[in-house]
Amino acid sequence: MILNASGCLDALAAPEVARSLDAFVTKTVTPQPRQGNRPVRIAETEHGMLNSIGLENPGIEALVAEKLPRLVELGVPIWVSVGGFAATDFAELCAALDERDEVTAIELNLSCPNVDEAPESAAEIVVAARAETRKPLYAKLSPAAADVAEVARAVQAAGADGLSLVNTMRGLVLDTHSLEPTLGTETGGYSGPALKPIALAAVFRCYRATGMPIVGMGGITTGRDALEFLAAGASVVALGTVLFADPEAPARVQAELMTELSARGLDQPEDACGISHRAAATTVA
Amino acid sequence: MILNASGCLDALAAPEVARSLDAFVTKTVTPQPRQGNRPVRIAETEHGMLNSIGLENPGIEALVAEKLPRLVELGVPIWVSVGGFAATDFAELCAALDERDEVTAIELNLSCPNVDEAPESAAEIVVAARAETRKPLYAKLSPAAADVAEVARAVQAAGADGLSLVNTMRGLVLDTHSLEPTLGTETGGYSGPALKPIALAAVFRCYRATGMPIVGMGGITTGRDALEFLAAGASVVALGTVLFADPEAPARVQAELMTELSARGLDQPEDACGISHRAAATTVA
Amino acid sequence: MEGVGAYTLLRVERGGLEPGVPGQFFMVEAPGRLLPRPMSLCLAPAGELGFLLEGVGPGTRALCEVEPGERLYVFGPLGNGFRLDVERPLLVGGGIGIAPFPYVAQALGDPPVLLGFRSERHAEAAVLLPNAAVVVEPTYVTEPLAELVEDHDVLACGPEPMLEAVRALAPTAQLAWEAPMACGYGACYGCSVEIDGVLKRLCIDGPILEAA
Amino acid sequence: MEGVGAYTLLRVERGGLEPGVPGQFFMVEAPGRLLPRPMSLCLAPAGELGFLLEGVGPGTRALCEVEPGERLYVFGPLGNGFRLDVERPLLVGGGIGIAPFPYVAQALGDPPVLLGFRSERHAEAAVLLPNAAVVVEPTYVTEPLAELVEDHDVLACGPEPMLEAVRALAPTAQLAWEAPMACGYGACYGCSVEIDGVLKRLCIDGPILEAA
Ligand SMILES: Cc1cc2nc3c(=O)[nH]c(=O)nc-3n(C[C@H](O)[C@H](O)[C@H](O)COP(=O)(O)OP(=O)(O)OC[C@H]3O[C@@H](n4cnc5c(N)ncnc54)[C@H](O)[C@@H]3O)c2cc1C
Ligand SMILES: Cc1cc2nc3c(=O)[nH]c(=O)nc-3n(C[C@H](O)[C@H](O)[C@H](O)COP(=O)(O)OP(=O)(O)OC[C@H]3O[C@@H](n4cnc5c(N)ncnc54)[C@H](O)[C@@H]3O)c2cc1C
Ligand SMILES: Cc1cc2nc3c(=O)[nH]c(=O)nc-3n(C[C@H](O)[C@H](O)[C@H](O)COP(=O)(O)O)c2cc1C
Ligand SMILES: Cc1cc2nc3c(=O)[nH]c(=O)nc-3n(C[C@H](O)[C@H](O)[C@H](O)COP(=O)(O)O)c2cc1C
Ligand code: FES
Ligand code: FES
Repeated sequence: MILNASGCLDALAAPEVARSLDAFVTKTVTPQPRQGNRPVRIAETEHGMLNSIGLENPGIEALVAEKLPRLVELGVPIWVSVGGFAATDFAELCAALDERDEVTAIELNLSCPNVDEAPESAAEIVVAARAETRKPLYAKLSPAAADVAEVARAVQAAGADGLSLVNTMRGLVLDTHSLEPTLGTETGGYSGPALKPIALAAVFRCYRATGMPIVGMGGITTGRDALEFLAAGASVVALGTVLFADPEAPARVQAELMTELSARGLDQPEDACGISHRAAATTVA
Repeated sequence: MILNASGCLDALAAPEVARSLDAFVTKTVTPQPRQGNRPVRIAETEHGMLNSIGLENPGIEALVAEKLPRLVELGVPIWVSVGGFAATDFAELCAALDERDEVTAIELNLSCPNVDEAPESAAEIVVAARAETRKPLYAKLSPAAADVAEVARAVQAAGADGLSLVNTMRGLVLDTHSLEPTLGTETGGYSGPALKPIALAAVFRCYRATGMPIVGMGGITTGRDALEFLAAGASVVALGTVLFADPEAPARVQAELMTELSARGLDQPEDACGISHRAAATTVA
Repeated sequence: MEGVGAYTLLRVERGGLEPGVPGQFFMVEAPGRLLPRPMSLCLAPAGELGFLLEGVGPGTRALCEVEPGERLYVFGPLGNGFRLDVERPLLVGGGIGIAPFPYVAQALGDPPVLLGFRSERHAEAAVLLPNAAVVVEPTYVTEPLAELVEDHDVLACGPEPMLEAVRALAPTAQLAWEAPMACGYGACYGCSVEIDGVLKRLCIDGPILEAA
Repeated sequence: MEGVGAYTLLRVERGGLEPGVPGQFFMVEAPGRLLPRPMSLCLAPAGELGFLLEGVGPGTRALCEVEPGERLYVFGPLGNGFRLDVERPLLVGGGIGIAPFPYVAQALGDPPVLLGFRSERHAEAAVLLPNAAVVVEPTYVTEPLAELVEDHDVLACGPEPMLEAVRALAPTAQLAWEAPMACGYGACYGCSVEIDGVLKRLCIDGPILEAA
């Protein structure tokens, strides 16, 4: 199953890309509309990119009133990513979405590096969100934690149904000439191929720590990459940065993944979930 | 000033490389000898590498008795990197080094991802180390923290004299064929070019937060990279992974750096320290 | 690939792509780089798409060195393009801002063109628009433009200071803006600019904006 | 570059490098990869260094595709090499383990050689050692070796299971081992292996170890 990573596709601007996905994840929505950060907001690095969009979004009211009805017409399941600065924000957002049948799942963005306010602890936010909705809740974590598996255990205990791994890491690019930060916000979120080994480690360790369903992402570019995320423990993968260079990536990655799977005698993506752990498990037993 | 990154050079095995540095940093030494982790211990990734050496070292006693006397003969200032699993370990190590005139500075490795035992908080360790030595203490931090600048402020308050930024991030590589983890320890420390934007962000933010002297490292390969670390706030840079592919890197990077500096009308590396912050500072004033 | 003064003309096979409306752009893969680069369509000969490149950084320099026969991933046309229902068009280009105008000029039946360049070498690119009036720094396009602006509908493309100056002279001009773009199709919100107090994505609501 | 059966022979100009003792290795830049790859010196014609490559992964495959004229960063010689003060040498190679032996054979005045390969195509590499006795799977080198081992001092290079089998037959053999290496000169501790209960770095204390 292939999703887009939140913030990396606007289904209304590119409906044909959204339709090539198994589900569409919205850009993170906050209680109030947000303008986002001042430009420059994106910068390429040698092996990835930085962004400092800063959660530009129309707010939950406009999302529900204006965008959701149009998103539904795409015929693709809709996941809504929600974000905020306090547990009460997340509670409010989940309450607003709980009764919308057109919303399949909610992703809690616990980890946006472009929003400076310190979030309350991940578990508290999940508890607050859980109280407001019975929809599947995916906690999206950053690898910028001393031990991401510990955070994963905490959000599981707090009532999350799954994990989205990983969000971006904080990074910096300096302008070639001035040596000043290229981004308007100085630092920004680092994504793309450079992140892959970090993301894979997070998926691998959180899968072992929790056994929860995981949406794996971070630098996925090919079917081989997708296979590795499944093997490490993801049940679903999401494409982010790759969509900018290749809007046809969902179909391509899906096809490449099927080729990789059948070369290994596996019938479907689910059969690959967690296979990196098999030998380890055997050793332990 | 160019150093090697701890664990990326053995001065006794490659004395001519060590002599091309402005100071030599030992591999992290622990109170007792350590065998390190079982193989496979290194794996290349697309844009970096993983290691799981696991602090293989002869222990502080052998270092002081057998290695230090030979290191001194190189005629290069010696920094000793120390590590352990409790603040008392660090205290013991610093006490053993405090009276050794041949040791110029001590680096506290607060961040090795290949040692599983949870370290006590960084600040506690610095306090314990500080109590045992008046030598310059550099706290080496990992970017795997929700806010590395906060950790930097804490170690400054605890008595550290400088920062070494950054250590590796946890990463995973899967074997092409088996899809099982390539490293014997499954995950390992991710270093090399992919880390550069993350490391630069850490240097930039910690410099602004503390104004402390910083040894900048993480993916430095060229003089341009070195210049960027200086501009972000490092006063010294260290070469790690690049030394494996290019033992002549210290002289090359130094020469390239001087070319970069003079193209900008700067006379010496110190003149570049922190220049990325100038415009920002102006804006604030 | 051919040199045109200080610029390079890149011609790719059209494949299944439409050339689109003049002023629209394509996202062009830059070999070895993660993100594609936005490029205005410059020429649309049969079966081909032509882009005029200025090598200013790693992406455009890599594109200037593409070898014949290499495959590049290109997608588009993107963005809105110029409104061509104008009565007395005048094309005003600064530097690489000449890029969209050969294709525009073809659509408009060779309207008058005013081009400014920073050196004689850059000015050689004016061969792409044989009837153009050309000025070279220290003269700026705004100088001859001041005399022509009354009687014309201006379509302008060039560096931001030039566009601001043109806007001051010609309040109804259509201006082709630039912003760093990661995707070019509305996916990343990287290109947001404030237009009349509202944030819009330049890649889908632009790159051509009415001056006003 | 030339094909030798299933393998590829890479010849580089020697520059200022010494060829070293037979059995030593060099770290060879693998184009596009971060880390260099350890390669035994295979041939040392005047002014050149020759390496025999098996394309097993990204690094060796990139090396097999190097174009004439490309520049590669190579450093060495590294490691310890074979002890050549043996009276009745017998070289035993398995697969790409043939690599160091042409240079060894030259130094020892064409001693007897026993080579094993997994297919006829791989066995074509035996042209590099014209007097060698060659077996192809399902026959293993250990079969003929069993008869020769009494009267010889064995120098062996090949896959780990082969080396283990050789060691069982010839307790005093010199064996050339492999381990993943990041640096090749003692800097990374990546290649540590346990030897007689002590960890040693194979790149500086090996790659040749006495069987015992
Ligand atoms: C709609 C559109 C159409 C374009 N058409 C053409 C064209 O036909 N021909 C052409 O040569 N170029 C065109 N450009 C500009 C071109 O896309 C950039 O020059 C290119 O992306 C720079 O990439 P780079 O890697 O070479 O340099 P970078 O390192 O990305 O940039 C080099 C320098 O230029 C600045 N810069 C980069 N991109 C932009 C931008 N979009 N706006 C302002 N400053 C920027 C950077 O800050 C840096 O200082 C167009 C841009 C847009 C948005
Ligand atoms: C001292 C020494 C001398 C060598 N001489 C030669 C030579 O002359 N010719 C030659 O073709 N090869 C030689 N090798 C082996 C060669 O270095 C490796 O095949 C190469 O590094 C693999 O790189 P890769 O990127 O192609 O494949 P990788 O993706 O790195 O490896 C492909 C597969 O081989 C395994 N592997 C990789 N390196 C090793 C290793 N060193 N030991 C055991 N398994 C490994 C990996 O786990 C993987 O399954 C030598 C190795 C050593 C240590
Ligand atoms: C331009 C951009 C905008 C993003 N916006 C969001 C967002 O709004 N919410 C969120 O949870 N993640 C956001 N992300 C992070 C991605 O969803 C994803 O976690 C990250 O990019 C790693 O995947 P990738 O390497 O495939 O891009 C954004 C990433 C990019 C590049
Ligand atoms: C093989 C290897 C061993 C390392 N050992 C240590 C160590 O013992 N102590 C330490 O503080 N850092 C160690 N590091 C981390 C480096 O000192 C450095 O922080 C990191 O590699 C980032 O720099 P680089 O990208 O230039 O390699 C090691 C890194 C590598 C690659
Ligand atoms: S460039 Fe991505 S939204 Fe405009
Ligand atoms: S390969 Fe680096 S120490 Fe041996």
